[in-house]
Amino acid sequence: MTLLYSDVEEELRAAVRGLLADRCPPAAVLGRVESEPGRRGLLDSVNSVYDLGLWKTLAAEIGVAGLLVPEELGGAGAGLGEAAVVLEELGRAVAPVPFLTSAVMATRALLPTGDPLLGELAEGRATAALAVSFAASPYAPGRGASLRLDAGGRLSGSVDQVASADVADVLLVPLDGVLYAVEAVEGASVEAVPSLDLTRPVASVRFDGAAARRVGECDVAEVLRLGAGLLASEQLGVAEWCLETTLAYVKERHQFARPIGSFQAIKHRLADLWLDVVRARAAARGAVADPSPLSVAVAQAWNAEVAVRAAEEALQLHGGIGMTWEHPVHLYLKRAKATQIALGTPGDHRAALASLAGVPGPE
Amino acid sequence: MTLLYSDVEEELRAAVRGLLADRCPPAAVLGRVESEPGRRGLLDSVNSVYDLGLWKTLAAEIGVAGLLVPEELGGAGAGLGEAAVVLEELGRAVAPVPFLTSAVMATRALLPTGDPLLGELAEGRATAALAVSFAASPYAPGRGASLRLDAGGRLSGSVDQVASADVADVLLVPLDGVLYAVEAVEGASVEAVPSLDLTRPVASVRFDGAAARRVGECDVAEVLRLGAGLLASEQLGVAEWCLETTLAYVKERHQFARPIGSFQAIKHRLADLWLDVVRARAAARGAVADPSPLSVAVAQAWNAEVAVRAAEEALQLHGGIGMTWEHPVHLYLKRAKATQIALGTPGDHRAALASLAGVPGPE
Amino acid sequence: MNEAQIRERVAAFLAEHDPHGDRLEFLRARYDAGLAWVWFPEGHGGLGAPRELQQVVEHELSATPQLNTGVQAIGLGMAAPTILAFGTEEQKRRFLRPLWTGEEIWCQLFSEPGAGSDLATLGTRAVRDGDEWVVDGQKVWTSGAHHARWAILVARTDPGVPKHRGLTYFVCDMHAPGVEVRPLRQITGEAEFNEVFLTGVRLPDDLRLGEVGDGWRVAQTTLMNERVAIGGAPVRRGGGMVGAVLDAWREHPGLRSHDLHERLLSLWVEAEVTRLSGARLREQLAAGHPGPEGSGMKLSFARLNQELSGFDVEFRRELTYDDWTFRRSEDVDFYGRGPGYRYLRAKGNSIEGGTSEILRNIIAERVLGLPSEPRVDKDVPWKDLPR
Amino acid sequence: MNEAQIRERVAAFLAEHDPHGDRLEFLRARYDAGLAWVWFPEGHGGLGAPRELQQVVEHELSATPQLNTGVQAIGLGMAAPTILAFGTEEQKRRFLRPLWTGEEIWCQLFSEPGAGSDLATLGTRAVRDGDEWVVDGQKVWTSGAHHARWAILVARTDPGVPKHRGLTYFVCDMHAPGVEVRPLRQITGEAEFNEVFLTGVRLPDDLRLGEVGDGWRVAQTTLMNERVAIGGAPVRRGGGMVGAVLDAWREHPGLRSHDLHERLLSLWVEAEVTRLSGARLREQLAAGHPGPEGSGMKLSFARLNQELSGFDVEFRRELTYDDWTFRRSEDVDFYGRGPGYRYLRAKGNSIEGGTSEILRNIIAERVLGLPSEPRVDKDVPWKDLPR
Repeated sequence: MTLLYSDVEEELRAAVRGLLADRCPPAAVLGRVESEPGRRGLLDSVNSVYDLGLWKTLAAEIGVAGLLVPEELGGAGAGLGEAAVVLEELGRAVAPVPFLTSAVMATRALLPTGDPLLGELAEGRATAALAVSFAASPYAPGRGASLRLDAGGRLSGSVDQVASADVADVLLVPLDGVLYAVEAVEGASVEAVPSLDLTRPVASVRFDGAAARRVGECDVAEVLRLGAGLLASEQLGVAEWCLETTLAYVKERHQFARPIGSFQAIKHRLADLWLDVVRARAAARGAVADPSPLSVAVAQAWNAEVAVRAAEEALQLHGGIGMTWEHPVHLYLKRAKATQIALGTPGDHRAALASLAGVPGPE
Repeated sequence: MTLLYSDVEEELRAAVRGLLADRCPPAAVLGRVESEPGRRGLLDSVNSVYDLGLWKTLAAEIGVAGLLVPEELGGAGAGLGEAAVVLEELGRAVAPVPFLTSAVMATRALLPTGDPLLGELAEGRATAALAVSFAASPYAPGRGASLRLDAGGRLSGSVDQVASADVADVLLVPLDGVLYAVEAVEGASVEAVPSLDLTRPVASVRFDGAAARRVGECDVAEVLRLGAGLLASEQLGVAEWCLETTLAYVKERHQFARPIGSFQAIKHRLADLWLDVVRARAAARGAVADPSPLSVAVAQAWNAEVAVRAAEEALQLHGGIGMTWEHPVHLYLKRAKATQIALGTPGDHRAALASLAGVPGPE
Repeated sequence: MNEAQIRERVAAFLAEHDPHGDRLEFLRARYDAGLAWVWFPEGHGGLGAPRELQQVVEHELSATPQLNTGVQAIGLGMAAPTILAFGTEEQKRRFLRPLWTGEEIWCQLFSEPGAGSDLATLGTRAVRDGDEWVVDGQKVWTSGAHHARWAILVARTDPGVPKHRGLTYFVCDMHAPGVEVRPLRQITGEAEFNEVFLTGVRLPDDLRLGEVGDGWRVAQTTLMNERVAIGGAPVRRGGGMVGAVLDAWREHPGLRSHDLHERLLSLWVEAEVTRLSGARLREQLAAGHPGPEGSGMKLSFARLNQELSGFDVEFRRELTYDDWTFRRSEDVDFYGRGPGYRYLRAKGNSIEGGTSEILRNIIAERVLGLPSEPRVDKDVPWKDLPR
Repeated sequence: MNEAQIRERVAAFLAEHDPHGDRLEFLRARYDAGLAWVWFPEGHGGLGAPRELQQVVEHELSATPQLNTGVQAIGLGMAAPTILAFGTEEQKRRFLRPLWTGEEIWCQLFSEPGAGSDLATLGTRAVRDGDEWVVDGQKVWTSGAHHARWAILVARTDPGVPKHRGLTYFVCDMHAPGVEVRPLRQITGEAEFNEVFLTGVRLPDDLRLGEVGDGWRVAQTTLMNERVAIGGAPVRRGGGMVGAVLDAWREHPGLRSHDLHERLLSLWVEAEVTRLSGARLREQLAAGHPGPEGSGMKLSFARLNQELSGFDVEFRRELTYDDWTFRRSEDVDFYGRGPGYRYLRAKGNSIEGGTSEILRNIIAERVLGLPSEPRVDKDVPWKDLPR
């Protein structure tokens, strides 16, 4: 077990960072979020905030879509560490691509089934979303969902706040321990709703007797736990961008004829924030090296808070400019706040530690 | 209802402060706490940390002992506001006198009974202690006590952590809604124990068939609530001393050829602390103006924390000198930390607010 | 003048003017009767009476036409006291009456992109040209600029002296050529503020308020009045932002957890002691002993609003937002919108009207008497300052 | 030299020296065999080998007589690396061997009542008198001074130059006339430290370490080694201070509440991520890439120790204390004493070895590259500084 980055991971990071710097700078992301979300059906992703062009490039040129898929199924057969590094970089860029939802969570749900769809996902030819609320957690996997299967194997009901559903070619629906795939437009609707996180909007998914293919068995809590563990790396990336951008700003911005970064109160706050980020890095790597329920709960409990704190400090220390739409810091604040809720709040993860770490509650 | 100090209260404050400045400066208090506590019986207060000489003067010259006793029973017939102001000043001086225990809590327990002992307490001729753990609270008044009355009206059992018991002439023992007075040495023992709070030590009280006089009925939870509400004023006094002493120190102490109080990180911390103390003052006065369960819980929940924070910040900002026995800041830290536990922790008081303020918990 | 006399005046005024008639006519008459702001001098909407008597007037006239305190806020709260203190008789006569009646709306041209916390370093230039001043520069965070007839403006008239000394205060004609107002979109999606570009704007010298070079001192009057206004409003126990959270909390028992409950109880306590401090502060003011506690109220409310609104979003587990539409809004509407909006908008509370960092400096130096930091800009001409 | 070779050396040494014989003789032999600190040069207890091989030696010799790392801490951790870096051959020969074997105990004479965070402003004077230096002044926070044979001492040799430039580093003979050691009682009741008064203490010039006026640079070596030592020790998950609290927590279910439970869970998380950071830092060091994270470990542990020990006292509702007896103690014994002691003693964690404020300055400037504050003492002779 190591908490360091491997050379392979660092190379992957450099490749992803380079591509994102080129294709996904903050101004480009801001431009995308100007468009209004609208009501639409499955497979109509023209107006989405998600940048599917970028996603195709990430999948085709760097192969990020297949990282978690074994080579024999058409993937790269890489480990969690590689996926985590990609998420750090995507977090740093608040890149609107469905990596976490399709290449991590949907892929992980499919893996035990060996379904051929895995190959398509791995190559980026198709994108899938798990039809689970992004506000669900390993401890409450059914939150926000109300689904039933009729005798003819058709699916009805709804799931709220599904991340990346509006760009999914396939919806993967876990129900009573079984995973179903919904590929048809008929009987399924996906309605994007105005989302707090502009760069990873959520949608309402409704089925009305949709044809559902039984894919295999699915432990959805485990899938959400894996997602939560890796989300800690994305949160680390968000926090790092906020800290670094703020450091650059306070070195540059002068008030009272001094860089504001020379004022001791600012310096001490940034030192404390740095220390939080240092520990977020250790926590994220801990959840990669040992993806146990305990490590995941620790990483989420810590990193979700650090990402929010970093974004809030970034906004405050940018002063008025931080309150403007034209500065990208709000994209990070919204991402951070949304991921505080996603896949379990810090409080949910701390509550889980009561038994995982042997800190029992009042009797 | 007013949250301001009256002229009468300000005059009382000036008198108490003047006397304490003269008779009870920090160096004198430090001198008293050098002595070791020992095992001894009731009425042997020679070696106590409590300054009974000072207490007699406060009672005789300023009349603080009888503030809460009606004039017809030999007291001053003053209100809670006057008692609160005395406690602010006693807190500022960490004065080792039994005002809170004898003139507030024991006196308040006796008041409904009209017992003649009230007159003695009011004049300072006698001192009483309520035989209740100082760690008890309005919500758990029996904590730390194990008492029984035998058929012949004799008392047996023990109470832990009783404040000021070692200088009490009379122990007032609440048991099953009735108040008993234990005045005899026989069958009662008071053993002072090393206490975290050097200036208000606690003692273990044991009865072994002690003669107990039935005084009247007693709602001990209400007595503890009154004590808790007024303790918030003592905590305010502790916090004020810590803030003011620290301000004076950081203006004086030079490092890097500047007063350390000119460094912005220090300034901002002290500004925040000041704001906490400002609110502690409002909370203390709120509990005086409206001594309801809600106001008392608010004042204790806030002021207990502010006193500890102020003392901890005072120590830290004094640097090494703050860690030495010879500087009085530790007396305040110990007092603050002990009063965080006394008469209900902040957590106890917040828990009470769930119903008092209509903030229900999880179902 | 005492309370009884004021009541008589109001009664006499009401006997002569019908509050159900024309609104504007009524307000003009009220101004002329000295019942606009009784502590202002006679002839300028007042009676030279003690300020606390104003509440008597407000009480007696509460059923009559009222001012629009939202859109008139800057005029009433900031421009008027400054004009009163520094304006000429002619300026007072010209500006105060339509300002008070709302016939003319005011805005504030102080902050600039490069001059926020350090307002005195502002760079908008005003150059004298005969009887006129020619103004060039960019202002920001101007609310109501698109409605405003006039603005209070601080500009640099002498770059060759240290920054506080080269400023002059003007009334800016918002209808003058060269004034361009652009909405400024915020992180909430809406545009509550504006940027104002001033390009060769010509202002006659009689729009100058106070002496040339005395602008910093004049601006202090404006800013003092601003900070008193923010965070000074009374709230009832459990009201304000904590009330919004409590409503949701009581409505959704299934979303509660022990973690959230303990945090909410702590925030409730903080909100309550802050409310008590505000009540105590108002008592002190009423008793004629304003305490230094006022400096801290805005700081406390900013923190509370931010903590509570962040808690609210987390508690509801809402990943959605009510409306991102880009629109102009006149007011902060905390309670008419969703929790996401409140969370984002509250972030501005620790920036607008003096950042929390600046307020801590002010408390530390002016209230606690802590020494100032070494100043590197004290005696340096503005034009030579590093930026 | 590689791991296998080191193992061979140790085996050869053990073949010749009986670890069950005389302890001191064994340690002296180990020093002479270069197995004291393998990265030191040959002849001075080492083999000039890579530092990470030391752990191999320690492992192989773990069943043999060990050093007293408590009372020898300053000698081993601070004096030795400084002597190695700046001492003459003669000084290394004279001091290092008895330092390592523990025959001679060392203490540190750096801090003064007037020079804590700003150590460079210290005022203890050393005046040259022929081949000797005469030292006068007062030092404070000296642990182990009453056992010490030698001290590392920084004194001012030139008050006429700026503060960093007028210092010189000495080895002080603690047996010399004029050295007086007084115990310094702490808030815990005990005296873990001392004050040391130096009155006309005469030190021969060959006790000087480094050049005259170069004392600040020499002292940096010492201080760097101190901060690495504090807070760098590995802890197991749920160990250290959090372990002490957890033991009590598990033992007293009746004292638990939801408030305390939520706070303890948060502290547990913080302790765990801090532990992981320490583990990651040690991995980086082992891989030859020491990261800047080290600067933060002491800061984190100080905060955690303080929060946890304060929590512990509150949880137990204990108003008593284990023992206020005034006594000398050699070591911090966090876990052998009561929660009250731990609470009070932990307050020192954010002061000793660099206050948390100074550490934040260091992180901000050296790790984050933030600009320093305006310095008012940079070019001023020490004697003219305000104090």
